[in-house]
Amino acid sequence: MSENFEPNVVAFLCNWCSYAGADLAGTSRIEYPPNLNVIRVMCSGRVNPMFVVNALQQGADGVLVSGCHPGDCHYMEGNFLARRRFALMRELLNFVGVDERRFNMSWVSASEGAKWKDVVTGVVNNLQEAGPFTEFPRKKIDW
Amino acid sequence: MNTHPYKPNIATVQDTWYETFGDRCIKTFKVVFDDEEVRDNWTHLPGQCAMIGILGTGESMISISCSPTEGKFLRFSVMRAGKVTKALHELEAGDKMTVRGPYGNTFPVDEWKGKNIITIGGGIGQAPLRPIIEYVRAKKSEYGDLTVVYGARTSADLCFKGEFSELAKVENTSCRLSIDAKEEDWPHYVGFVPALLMEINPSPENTIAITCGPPIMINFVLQNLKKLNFPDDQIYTTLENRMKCGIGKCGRCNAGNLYVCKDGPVFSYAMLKNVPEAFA
Amino acid sequence: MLDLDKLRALAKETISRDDIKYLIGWRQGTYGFRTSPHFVGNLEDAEQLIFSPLCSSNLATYLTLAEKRPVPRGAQPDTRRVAIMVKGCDSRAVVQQLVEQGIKRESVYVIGCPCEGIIDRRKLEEKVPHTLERVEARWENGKIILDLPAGRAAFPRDEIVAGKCLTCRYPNPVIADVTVGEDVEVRGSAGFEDINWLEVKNAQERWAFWRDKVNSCIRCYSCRNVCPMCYCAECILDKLNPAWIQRSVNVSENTAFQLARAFHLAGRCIECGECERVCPVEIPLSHLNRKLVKEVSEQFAFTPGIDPEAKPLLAGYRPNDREAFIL
Amino acid sequence: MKLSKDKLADFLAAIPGKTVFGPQLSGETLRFTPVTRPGNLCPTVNNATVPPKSVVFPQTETMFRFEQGATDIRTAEPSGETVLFGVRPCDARAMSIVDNVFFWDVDDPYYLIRRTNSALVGLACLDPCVNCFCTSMGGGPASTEGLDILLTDLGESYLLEVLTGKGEMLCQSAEKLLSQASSADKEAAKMLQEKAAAQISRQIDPSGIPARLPALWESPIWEKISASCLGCGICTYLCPTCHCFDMQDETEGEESRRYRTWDSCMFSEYTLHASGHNPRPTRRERTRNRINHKFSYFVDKFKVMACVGCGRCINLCPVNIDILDILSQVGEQAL
Repeated sequence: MSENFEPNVVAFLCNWCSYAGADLAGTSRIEYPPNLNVIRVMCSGRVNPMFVVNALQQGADGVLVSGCHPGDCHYMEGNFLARRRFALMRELLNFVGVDERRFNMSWVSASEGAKWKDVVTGVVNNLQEAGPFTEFPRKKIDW
Repeated sequence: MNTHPYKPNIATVQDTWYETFGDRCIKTFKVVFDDEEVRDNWTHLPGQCAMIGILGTGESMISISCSPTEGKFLRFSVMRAGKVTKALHELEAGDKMTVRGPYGNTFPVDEWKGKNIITIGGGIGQAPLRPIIEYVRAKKSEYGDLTVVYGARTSADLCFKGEFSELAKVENTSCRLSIDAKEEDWPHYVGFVPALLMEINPSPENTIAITCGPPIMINFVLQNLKKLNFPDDQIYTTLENRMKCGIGKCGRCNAGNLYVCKDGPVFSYAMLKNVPEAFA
Repeated sequence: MLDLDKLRALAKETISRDDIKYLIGWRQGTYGFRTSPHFVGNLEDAEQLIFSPLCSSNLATYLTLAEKRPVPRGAQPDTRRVAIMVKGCDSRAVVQQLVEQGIKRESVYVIGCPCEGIIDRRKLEEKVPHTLERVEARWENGKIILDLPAGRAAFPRDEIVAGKCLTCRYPNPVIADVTVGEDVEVRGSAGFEDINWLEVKNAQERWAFWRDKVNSCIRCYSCRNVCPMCYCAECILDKLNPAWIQRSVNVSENTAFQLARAFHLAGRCIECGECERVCPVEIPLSHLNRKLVKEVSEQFAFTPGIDPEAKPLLAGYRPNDREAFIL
Repeated sequence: MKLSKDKLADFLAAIPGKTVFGPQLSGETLRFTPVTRPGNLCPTVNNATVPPKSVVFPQTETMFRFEQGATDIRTAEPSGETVLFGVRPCDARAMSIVDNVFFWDVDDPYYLIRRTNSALVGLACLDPCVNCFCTSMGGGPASTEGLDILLTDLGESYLLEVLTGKGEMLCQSAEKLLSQASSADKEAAKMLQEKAAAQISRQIDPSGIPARLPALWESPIWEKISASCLGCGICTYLCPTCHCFDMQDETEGEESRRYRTWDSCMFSEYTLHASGHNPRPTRRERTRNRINHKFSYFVDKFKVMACVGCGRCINLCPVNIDILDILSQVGEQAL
């Protein structure tokens, strides 16, 4: 893919850790790629796997789900439940031929502004390599 | 002029108000077509419906709740229930909606000239009855007595509340309202509509009875009208079913071999009593 | 070999009990190799009951499909049990429904039917086309015997049974109040040869494969409706607000539909293969389910529909679940 | 006329400016899709799983487009002419039955354009399936109703019968490829057609059904028949005469459209009111409606039964609900 491809990434961030972590990165003036469309959710456990499918349908080139580190969930077990769910969803997406770089999950705490930068940079770089999502976005459908 | 059967006309909401409140509140919309040609060519008669909707959301078949005698506008009273009606309830004066129609048959207003009319409504079922009431009222000299019987669960659930006191003042017209359970300062009947009908005890002589309301009420009203010796062809009701196209193509609104959107919504009991799904 | 007279006697005895509402079994179909679910309400109905290699339907679907009509005022609700005949795979559906509390143990009476493999009608019709006369079939010494109009024919089991039977690890019912016939030997392989060939392809090739299949989906929802595990009162596929999946039929929505369907069966699919059997456009739906079965087994060492005391897989977790994929 | 099979590709290529649809593999099954290489055509095996109604009444069809928030509605009239090649006589007959619905009272503009702009080249059904019962429904393996041209497979060539002006136009462009059919050819075709008709073993006399159905409204047979029904859409989606549709709006970015898509009376949402009330609450009512619609209501309205005996619903029903079995139950039930 061309160097200048700017992937469109939808990021579901948990309110308590990852959103705060991203915020910290911002207030600390840590620079990271601006390709993210952030959707704040209360917990990574709230992210329905269909959100991921829907994001891809609606034009995302990749999706990132980020929550608290295991054991730190504000709701005790939300991220554990999410982990199981997405471990399977990831395999399913991959099995139908969606490049595995398009779905990412991370644990970023409220104090990990630097890690947030690394995660986002990694995801965006990977997606730049993978190129635009062309498998089943709605846009490709001829009305 | 738009002759495409599926292409809706754009109309502007002129005024809105709530008839009732709560989870399934009823809101009335007064709308005017944007296109002058459509406005001038639009004709409807009491009983007919229109597909109203919002582009990007969808359409719902709603009965036109005003009489053509009221002016060059349309009125719809919509209960907040599904996807489209919820979106419609968000509309305020100045917003756009789509209207196509009018659809369905009409009350046979010409045939009824010279006759007494009694309407028996319940809840939102008053919406399709309102145009015939207004129509008869506007042409009072051509019709006999007009009796309006209308009930709802509580006084707050009555639609068109402000209109009945005016209506009762019209010559040879009477209004009987009812609610299910006793309330303070309620001067009218307390009980169910079918029972009120028996109390009024209308004579079937030269009289047309029109009923609309929840299925259970319609069933009891029909039984009582039979007790009052109303012949089948003097009893009318309007049906509703889920609809999509409005022009007898999409297939879903049938009750037996009748398409409610084309053959109805107005039916005489003489016609319906042999239709198996009519009161399902 | 199964003794039909014994089966029918058992059925008669069962439906004569006061605590049984009706019995769900199979009967010969209207033509050829078809069989049909059979609702036995009286002794006469019991005479048509069969169990043979042609009994493909997973009847557990009917435990949750029956509409609950309102109980008339003053009447007592009918709490009698439904008797149901189950093959090995079907019994796993019953267990999984119990696990999820979709049904109650005291509301079903399970008649277990050990099964040596169910005929795949498409495979058989390719070998024996144009069969209108009703055909009976039975298992015998590892073969399947068919009484065809042209005479008796024996087919090697593995040639005509459904794909699911070749990988079946539970031919004997895992739950039963009473069992008909003798337990049979487990012959299915524990591997995932059926999907390995697709897994080893690259992402573009896999998508090319699925695009072609999913493109032909007509969204009749038979795969969902036939599934004993798809019993939500309101399915997200039917929801219009929000519309998770648009009703328009195209590659995008069809893919989303199939992903939703497969994922909602993650850790729940009991591999009865009904979705694939009923698909009118022959989409290999089992592949999606089998992929998840494989992942569930490898990552979480879990097999659904075995233990009625188990917890639903995705409703729980272990702190040390694998998380190599997480950044 | 006669068309040699090796000239089929040239025949199709000679049709100017029209898209040719024919039965081709789509995934694992046959459906009518645009023919890009005549070699992909599968006209001789069994009938297509998805009937050719999908060409004149696509499963999903844009009705009009608009921009979010705007009031300018741009209707999406279908354009282009089509030729449907290899249509079975039953499916062609089904189209003329469906015409009744789309052309009564108000014409459906989308269907009207697609239907007027398509020509039907039929292929006589010489090897009927086990569940074919077209002869009982007023058709036959070589019925010409609704077709513009009928082909009969003579082995090396097709006997070509031109039935309408539209058919004649198609042949004009390919005149050079056609040869005169001998009377022996015609005789051979007739023999094959008669043999096929005789091969159809499932029969029923449906003439009494419309009159019996109203009387059986409350009959317990509906409960029995529908007990095993899964409520899926196979029987209706794949029925060549089923025509019900749903209308929905869809938005992608700034652009929106209203489209219609096949719907099925076997789905509970089909009649579900927004209030939660459903006039057909269970599979019993829905099954009863399906049969009544085909064999009673449709007859009341359009004087023809909405079934052509193609056998698809029997072949593909997952639980062997057999429409012939239902009809014979209806026929045998005491009134």
